[in-house]
Amino acid sequence: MALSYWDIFGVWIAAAITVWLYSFAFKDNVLYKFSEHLFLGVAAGYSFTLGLDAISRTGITPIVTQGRVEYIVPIIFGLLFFGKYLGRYAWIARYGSMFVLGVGLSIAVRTAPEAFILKQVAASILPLYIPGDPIMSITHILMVLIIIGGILYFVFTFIPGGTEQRPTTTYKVYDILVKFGIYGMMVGFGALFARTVMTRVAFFIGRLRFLMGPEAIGATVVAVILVAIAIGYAYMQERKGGAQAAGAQTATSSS
Amino acid sequence: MSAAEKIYNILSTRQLLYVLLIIMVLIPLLHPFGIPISISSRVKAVYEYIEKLPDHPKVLIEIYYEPAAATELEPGLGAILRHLVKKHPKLVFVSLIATGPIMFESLKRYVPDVFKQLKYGEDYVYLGFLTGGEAACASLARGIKEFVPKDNYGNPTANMPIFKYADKAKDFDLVIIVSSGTDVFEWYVRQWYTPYHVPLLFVALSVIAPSIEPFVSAGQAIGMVVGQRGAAEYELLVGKPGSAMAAMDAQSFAHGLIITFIILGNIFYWIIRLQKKQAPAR
Amino acid sequence: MSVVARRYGPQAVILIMMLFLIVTYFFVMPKPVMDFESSVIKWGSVAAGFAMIVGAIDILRYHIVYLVRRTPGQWFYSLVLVVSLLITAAAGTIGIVTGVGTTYAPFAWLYNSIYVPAQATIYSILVFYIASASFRAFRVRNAPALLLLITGLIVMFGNTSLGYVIWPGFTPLSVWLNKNIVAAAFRPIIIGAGLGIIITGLRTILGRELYRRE
Amino acid sequence: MVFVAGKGVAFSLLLILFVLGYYYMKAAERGKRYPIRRIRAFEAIEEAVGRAVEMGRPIHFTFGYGNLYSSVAPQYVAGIAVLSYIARLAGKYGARLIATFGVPEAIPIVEEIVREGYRSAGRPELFKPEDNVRYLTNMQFAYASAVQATLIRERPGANIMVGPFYAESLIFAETGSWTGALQIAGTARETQIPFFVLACDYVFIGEEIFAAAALASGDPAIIATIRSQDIGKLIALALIVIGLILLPLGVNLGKLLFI
Repeated sequence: MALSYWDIFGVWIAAAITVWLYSFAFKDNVLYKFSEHLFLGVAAGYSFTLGLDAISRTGITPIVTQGRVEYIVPIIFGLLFFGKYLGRYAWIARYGSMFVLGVGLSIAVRTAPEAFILKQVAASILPLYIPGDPIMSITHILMVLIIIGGILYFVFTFIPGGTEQRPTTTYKVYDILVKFGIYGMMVGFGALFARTVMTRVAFFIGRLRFLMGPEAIGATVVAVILVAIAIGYAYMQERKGGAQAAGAQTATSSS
Repeated sequence: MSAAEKIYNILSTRQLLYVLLIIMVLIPLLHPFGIPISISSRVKAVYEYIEKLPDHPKVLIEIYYEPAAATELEPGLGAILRHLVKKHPKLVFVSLIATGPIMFESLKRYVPDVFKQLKYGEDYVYLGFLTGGEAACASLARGIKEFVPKDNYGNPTANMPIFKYADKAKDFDLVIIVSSGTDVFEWYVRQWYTPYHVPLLFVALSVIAPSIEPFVSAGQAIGMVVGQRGAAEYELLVGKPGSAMAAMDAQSFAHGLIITFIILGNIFYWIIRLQKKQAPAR
Repeated sequence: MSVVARRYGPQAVILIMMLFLIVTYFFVMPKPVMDFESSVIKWGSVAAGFAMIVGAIDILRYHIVYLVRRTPGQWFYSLVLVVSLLITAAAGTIGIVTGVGTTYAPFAWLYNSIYVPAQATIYSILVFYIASASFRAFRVRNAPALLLLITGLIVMFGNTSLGYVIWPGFTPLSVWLNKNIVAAAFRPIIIGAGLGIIITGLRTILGRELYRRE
Repeated sequence: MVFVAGKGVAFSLLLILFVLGYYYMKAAERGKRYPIRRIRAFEAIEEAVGRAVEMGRPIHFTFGYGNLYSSVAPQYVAGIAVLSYIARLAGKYGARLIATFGVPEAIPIVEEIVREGYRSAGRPELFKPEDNVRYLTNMQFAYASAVQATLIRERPGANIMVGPFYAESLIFAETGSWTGALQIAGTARETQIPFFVLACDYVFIGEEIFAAAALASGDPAIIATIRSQDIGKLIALALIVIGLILLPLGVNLGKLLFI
């Protein structure tokens, strides 16, 4: 399969952007800044296209093909977003925001009792004693303690002994349960954090494979050399700027 | 500054850690070591299921992912295809997601050996991206030729030999759903499994696995191959350790490096802390 | 009049939508109402489509200022951004108008050569950040932090073949943790979040959350 | 009217919470006050703003990715409330605030909130829309790449992040830490909480962002609604305990909740 010049150019650009965007982790430099702005430009243009597509496909098409005139409503509210350019009347753009927010809030509020609360409550009702399976029994007891403790941790206004936390018996029980909740959450956070390492490494492997592929390797080498120079230059600039640090800060503040 | 503090400061230089990380991932990719992995009963079950399929199995393959997810999903699908191709299958590829066509081309580059053995239109076909989500999924089950008059490349499907064998849901022996989302699994359960009892096989991202687990437990799918790990196991079973297997080594090295840094960081942190505690006494 | 239009108007919009969407969700409704409801759900993304266009214009305006002022150290990058934005938007618009959509060749080229690799790269740059964050954050300062470290290590070992070589028990232990303890730990957080969502919704429809200081 | 199958209890719960929230709001307007436990991350905000001003550095705020037309909208609202508080503090201390975001439909609200914050603190002249409010783009990782660059180039003294965060959470938290900014973050998207807990100085865990939003208003009537969230938790707790007691007796309360 012969590659066209555009295909080859595309691979070179893709490889260069990949290397240059990674370079930020080491130090901000001109090639990162270039790639970043190129990416932002394309992304904003893409977002513009998606917006247009949403309007035409989800908004106008139902009106034209199915006669669903109600879709005129979001189009009117959507047009109000342009109100922000009207100076004194810029506030009419708020109607657009609040209209969109109305949909999101409603979806969230109406599903919250079931999905966020009742389902979680139901899943927390676990058999504490399972005949013949001591490990599972202990697991369930531990889980229930963590859940109850966690819920108590999030209680803001009902605190045994008041906010001064007097050492009453109720307070002691509350305190022990809350500790279960906190420690349980710590275990959860540690496990979840560690679990994502694998996916992150997997994605990185994907990018490395692309960079090392036969089509891209040439571009990769060139991009790496260029970025090494750019980072070296950035360090030099920083050392120079270090002497006049105070001045440098105001200079960068507009970028 | 004490020696411990100096070492601690060197360890804290993030650039050092990043360079080491790149090296640790690159080395095993260039030169896989093949650190042994255990093969889970779940992947083995999938392998055995495919092994038991009759000759010339008819398989529908749903390609439902975007470029970022390819690293995790392509190896699994690739290994399964390498296994399937030994049985001279009839493969119908389809995508209910817009990024499908890009991913299908990428798949062809990923397992060229598989596609070399298959003839387009006769042994395999790619229908391209179909709009309509679950409704399209249901229409496919009722007859592909009729629902999709033209394939991804604009060829008319009416006279394609493959559809003599694989057209309606009941013709198929297996549906493989390769996805980075959760919805599409449910579509196939509702539209292909429930009415026609076509066996389903899931190839999924590791983050998705918990949410599709119930379908497998309930027997609505014959099994699942999850993430790079599952793919690596399947590659081993097929006897062709590939990119997922190499990735497992890279994963081990990267994890090992991070763990080492965490432990070293703690050791020096405590040395410094204890030194500081003693300092005022002196 | 002005206060009504500026303050109570947007409030009324939210109130009406929320009442309608809540009632149709919980109560059995005739089919035409449900059809209408499903279009209301889509309204948000249609209106947001206009906002995406306004957003692109805002970005453009923001960078054209740098360009016109020739801001040192920035104007060149702004030029890159403005040009790439305009080209992408033009290619996308042509694609949509002519009906070929995102398969329009120049658009597909921009998407595949710039957008896709860039977003995959920024996503995967996390591999570096997660490494340096691990180094800094898994520091044992107190008892909860020790617990955090131990679970982190168990799960990292359990994930890889290296862990399997060291001790085969890491994998089942990490599965046990993830399946049970993690699930339990996040349950109170989810319940709390649900309650927070409901009360935030209430505050908003009562006009107490946004724009109250006028 | 007939309930949709399985949604009766859910609706009752929603109704109870709405009524309670309204009740406590009215009670607070009549002068009733409820003690509330400390939320350290919230108290840290003012400290962080003051510290940034002392260092002569700006304050950075961002919401995370998401949108206003899906179920993460309430978290965005909480973020807006916190931002409004920070803008008022910025006005009070004469600080430079940089709010970056990636949700175009929020542009009118965010601009308004920040302007209003400076204005109500009596410093309207400090508000510069092009500097203080920066909409970056709504494509997730383009937004993330711009935010990480903003953090490094502007070197904020405080980096505050409240809203619905996705994979970008750690990108921001980590790059923010390089600049030595005091970092305060919170989200109710539970999968991202661990990254904030591990990489930031102060964290709002889940629900605390909504409590913080109420506290940020400084309005006793709004703060009082937190009380109704607490009653909700007590209801959940009671249901779990009753369920646990009934389970050995052969009654599965978990199933009864979905009638």
